[in-house]
Amino acid sequence: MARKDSRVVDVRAAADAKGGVLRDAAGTLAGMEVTLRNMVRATVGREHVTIQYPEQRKPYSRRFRGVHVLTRRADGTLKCTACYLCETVCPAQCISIDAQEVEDPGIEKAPSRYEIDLTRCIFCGFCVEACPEEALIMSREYDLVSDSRDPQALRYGIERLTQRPEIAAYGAGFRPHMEYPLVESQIPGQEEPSPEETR
Amino acid sequence: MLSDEALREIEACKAEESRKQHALLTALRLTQAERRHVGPQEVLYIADLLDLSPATVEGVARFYDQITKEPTGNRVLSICRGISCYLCGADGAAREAAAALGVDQGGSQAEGRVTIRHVECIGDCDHAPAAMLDSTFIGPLDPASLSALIER
Amino acid sequence: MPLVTIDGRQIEVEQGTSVIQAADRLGVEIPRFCYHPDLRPEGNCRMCLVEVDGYARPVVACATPVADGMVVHSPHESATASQAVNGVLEFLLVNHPLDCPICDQAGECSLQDFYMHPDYGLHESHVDPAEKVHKHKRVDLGPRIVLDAERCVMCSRCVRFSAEVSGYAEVQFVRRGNRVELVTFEDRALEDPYAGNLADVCPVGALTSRDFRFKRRVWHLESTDAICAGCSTGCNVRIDHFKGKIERVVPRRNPSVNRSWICDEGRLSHEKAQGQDRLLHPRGADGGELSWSEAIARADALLRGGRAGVPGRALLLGSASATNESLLLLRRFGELAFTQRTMDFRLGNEPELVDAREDHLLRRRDKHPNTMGAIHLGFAAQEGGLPLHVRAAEHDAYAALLLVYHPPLVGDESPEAAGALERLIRAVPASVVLTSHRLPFLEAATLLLPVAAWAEEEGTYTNYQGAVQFTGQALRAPGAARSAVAILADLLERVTLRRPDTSPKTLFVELAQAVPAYQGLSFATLSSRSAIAYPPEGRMHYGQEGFAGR
Amino acid sequence: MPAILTRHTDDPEQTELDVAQRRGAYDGLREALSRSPDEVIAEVEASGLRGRGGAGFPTGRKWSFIRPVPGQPVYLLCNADESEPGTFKDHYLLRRDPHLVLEGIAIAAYAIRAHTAYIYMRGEYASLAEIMAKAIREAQGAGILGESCLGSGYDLRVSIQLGAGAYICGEETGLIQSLEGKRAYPRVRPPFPAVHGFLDSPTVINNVETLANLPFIMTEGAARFAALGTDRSPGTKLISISGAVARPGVYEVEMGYPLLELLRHEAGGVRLGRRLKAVIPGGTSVPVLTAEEAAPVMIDYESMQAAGTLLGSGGTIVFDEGTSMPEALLRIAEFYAHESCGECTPCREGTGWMAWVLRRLVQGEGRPGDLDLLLRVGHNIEGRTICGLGDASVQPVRSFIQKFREEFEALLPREALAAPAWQMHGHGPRTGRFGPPGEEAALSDPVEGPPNAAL
Repeated sequence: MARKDSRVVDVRAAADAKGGVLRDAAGTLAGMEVTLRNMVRATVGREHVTIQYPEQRKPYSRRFRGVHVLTRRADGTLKCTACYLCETVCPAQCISIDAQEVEDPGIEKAPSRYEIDLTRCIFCGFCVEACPEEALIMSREYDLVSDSRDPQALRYGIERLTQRPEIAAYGAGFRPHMEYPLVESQIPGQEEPSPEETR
Repeated sequence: MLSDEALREIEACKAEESRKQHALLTALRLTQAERRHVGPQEVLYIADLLDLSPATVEGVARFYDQITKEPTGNRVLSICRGISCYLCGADGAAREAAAALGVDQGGSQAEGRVTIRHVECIGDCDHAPAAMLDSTFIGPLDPASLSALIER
Repeated sequence: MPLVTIDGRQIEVEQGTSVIQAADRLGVEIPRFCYHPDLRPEGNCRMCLVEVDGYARPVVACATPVADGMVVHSPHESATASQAVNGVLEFLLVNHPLDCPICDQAGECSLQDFYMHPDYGLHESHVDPAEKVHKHKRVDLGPRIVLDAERCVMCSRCVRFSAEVSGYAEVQFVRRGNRVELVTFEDRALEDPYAGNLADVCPVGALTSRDFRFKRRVWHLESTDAICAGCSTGCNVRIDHFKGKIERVVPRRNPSVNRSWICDEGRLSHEKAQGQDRLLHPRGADGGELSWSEAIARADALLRGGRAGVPGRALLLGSASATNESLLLLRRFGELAFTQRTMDFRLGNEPELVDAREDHLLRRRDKHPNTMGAIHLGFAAQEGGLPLHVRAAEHDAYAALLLVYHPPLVGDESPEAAGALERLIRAVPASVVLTSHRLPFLEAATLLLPVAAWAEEEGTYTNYQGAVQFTGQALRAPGAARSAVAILADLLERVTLRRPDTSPKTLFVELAQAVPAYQGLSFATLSSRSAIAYPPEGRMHYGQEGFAGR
Repeated sequence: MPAILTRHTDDPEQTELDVAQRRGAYDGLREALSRSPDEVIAEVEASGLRGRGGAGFPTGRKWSFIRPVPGQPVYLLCNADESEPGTFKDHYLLRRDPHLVLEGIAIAAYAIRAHTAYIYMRGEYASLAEIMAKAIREAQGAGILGESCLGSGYDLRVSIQLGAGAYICGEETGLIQSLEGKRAYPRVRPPFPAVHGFLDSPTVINNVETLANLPFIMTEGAARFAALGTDRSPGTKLISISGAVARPGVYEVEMGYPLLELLRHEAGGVRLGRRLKAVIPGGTSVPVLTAEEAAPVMIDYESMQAAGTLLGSGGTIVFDEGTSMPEALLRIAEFYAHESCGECTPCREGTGWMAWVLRRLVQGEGRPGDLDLLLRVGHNIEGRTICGLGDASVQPVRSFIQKFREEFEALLPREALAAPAWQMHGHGPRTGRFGPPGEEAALSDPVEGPPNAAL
């Protein structure tokens, strides 16, 4: 989809140019420019500006910072080595990790618990930028809802962060480093969604 | 573990100076000579003999090239790979020697008989390519006569 | 005394001082790996290279003694030195595995810190990770230490500690050149009772602590300065804790007490102090839990029985593991509440043991941190000792007992002392016991009051030398447990109708007045970073020798 | 040519005490014992004798640093750990004239008031140690050594310590450590061995050849010794010639003798009549000379220095025109990487790194900037190590690359000559704070950009 034009409107300058009642009206109209334009598009041009969410969804950029994904190695083990950099950098302090020793001497360390409290997460993506191994990336999943009042419901653990059936519909998101191509086994359902499916 | 003669020599070395550790290098040399290696058992034995920790003995033993952790053959053929010997074709001579003795390049042995070691300059450069059979200088290395030399 | 100039700042130092020591005193930071203030300088890491006017080449600051008029330029201001140090740092990283994400040292690693330093770090790498020399990784050296030989920078601090300080000489280098590798003989586990220090002296992640392994990133830890309560040496330690849990205890340097070391028993004593068997609520003889107001009221009532004025009617047993401040309040309570009282703290022969060595380095046979403080406060003024009190109690000499008890953090209470305490409690009709732990031999007490354990209250301990040292509070006491000072203040309030000021500062002023040996000490000097104050010379009662480790 | 050290070495019977004594062995010791130790030191200082182990430090001066401490012994250590590649002069002396060396040891020990002397011989010289041990037994039996040497009342015990294969033991403090039974890690100076040496006692370490000069100085006088050679390099020098030479061997020449003259006339010129390409005049630890550079060079400390190299141990290694200099350098670099003791950082990591880079260069896998990398690594080693091995390892690398650079460049893949290193193997200068180059581009293009192309 095309990028929308954005433009800064200097309301005061526009108003000063007109003066009087017209000045006030011009100010109001300038503020409503976007609304009015879309109104014209919808009524005169018969163009739908809104979509029927959730039946319809908009595709988002590949740099979209949605719900996190913990990636895996080819052998299915968690790529995360519990270095705590994400927990350290997280400004919302919503990540908490416990580490444990693993047998594989080439790995040594892995998380025994890895939790992101998505009710606190501000989706800034710092955690993903801090990750030295692309063990944590983001998806394009944005409609994060729960039908329960349980505070744990949106507290995702290892299981939930690795098993991501939703990814099929959204695709993978923010990955600033790109040093490793993702393979299918790493994230289930990371295949690219077609535009038709998502609309 | 060691012969009485070696033990006497170590004792004498120990007695020379106030610190027993002074005798460590001698003890390692004699052990290598008699046992053909200084493995864990030997390290423990020497540590006990000189009142040192096994780690101390191990650290010193693994510093020196002539002290080996694995047993050497009954005879050790040291082939010099110093620059002077290199200039005089030591690489080729070493290959031929290994082939003549049926020993792998680089130190393994045939039936525990001979071990070939490639060593840094042994200070016999005027007989390049230099070599030693045990502690005898036999340069210039003549692969053809090696077997006979070893038999002797 | 030679006058030396470092980075334009001058300092006069004693003959024989090294350049790095002079720089440390001036606060000029000189990077180093092998130099350690309590080990003999070896000069092998070459990281402390500095430029000295008149010298053709950079010299190592750690092994170069200052000479009068010497002008030194650190890498902060000298391009020559900076380039030299940068080169050395690059060499150190040539074969380093760069596995910081899984390395416990990360965050307190000299390699990281120096690499990030703009004055001599931040070089570009010219090495392929695939080309590095590989060595042993994750070698278990017993219950204390894990070795990763690839991370080692061969500074030999551990080798020197093991050979020179603890004397066990269990770690050593083998091989030569860039194949040099740190090992123990045949990967044997360390037997050294001071092995934990190997991880402390290691400036990188080659030797890391098994207890602390993967527990927590160090930058998440909070730190509290404290004094080890494992024995009468009073080693200075730093408690690193996270969310109310002690993650590790590491030594804090004090050249006159423990230098830079602590023993492994002391290092792990927090596990026992904060263990599972803590007493969490005040408890009556019937086993029922009490609120604190009920408990204090009941304690007051029980102890009133001992106030009748009959000779020897009350026995107050302090603890050699209690702080001076709590002992001071206990003594004041005894003096104000009872016209006739016996005060003691001895469970065995602590006064004789207090400066008896257990080994050549730090450990002492008296496993209490404050025996000397209890002696100074006059708790063992009379002939006595526990067996005597038991016999007296069994002849109905005491109507009431107030006991403060902390179990020893190293080892278990002696069976004799435990048995005697149990007999004593059973023999005295009214017994109020302040204890941090639930212990079978205290169960018979009429009233059990939960008291804070080590690291849960602040105060001072007086070590075997007579050094008064401040220990901080790292954690909140669990459950309803309170500090001994707070409990004793409540009891005092019942007697004097005025609650005493229990701020550490006030208490210490009173302490310094109450104990002749402490006159001249002030809380200001005590609570400073060094956290130690010696009584003025000639006032020490025991342990005049000072530190004389090997 | 005048001979001091090799006067009797042609006779195999010279190893026998009575034969040697008939030729004047131990006359120098007798002379020394008749004077005071300080007089002996003065005589040696007057002779201008300089250490023959490589550094060329005046021997008499070295002795005068010894300040005996009451109750503490003084030690003389004879450095017979001749391990410098291309050097075998001590080998020659120890085999051919052990009593000459022994006499020198006794004179030096007397001068510094030492009653114990050790001969530290490299492990490979075990067969020479037997010859030396026999010489010691004979001398002791004859009352020359041991209690009251030659009836003078001066006691001297001489012992042999064999090494076990480590070049670094030839370094003074490494030798001391080895003799103490430790890993031969050189010690940082100060303190110097003259103050804190073997077992923390004052110690002098002298090379075999240095000591062998002493009997001559004692019998013939300092003036006669000083008359030989040049003003600042008096005496003679043993030169061991090896490599691509017709008659390799040990030659004694007067200091100031032309290097190529010795090579051409005494040693028979380059092997197989080939042309001379280069020569290392003092063991591998000194810079190499091209044939042109070597032409005017004399065998003495000053002339060598003027030519940009050093006399070193006098181990002269000859390279003929057929030699591949990169391959030869690799061999030398591998030697230092193998022999670096691993104590201090620059040498431990640097020698191995240089050998590594040279190896890939010789194997045709060189990378752009490798030659500069080698020079830079060398620069970072030099002058920053505890002992001289680090500096020594740099000399050949630098001089070979400087003087034969085109040979090294010919080994580099063609494209490698131009491109900066990091472009070749995918890592290098980071352009931003967040990752490798190219990432900014990805970040600045929000929607159309290809960042997830890898998906």
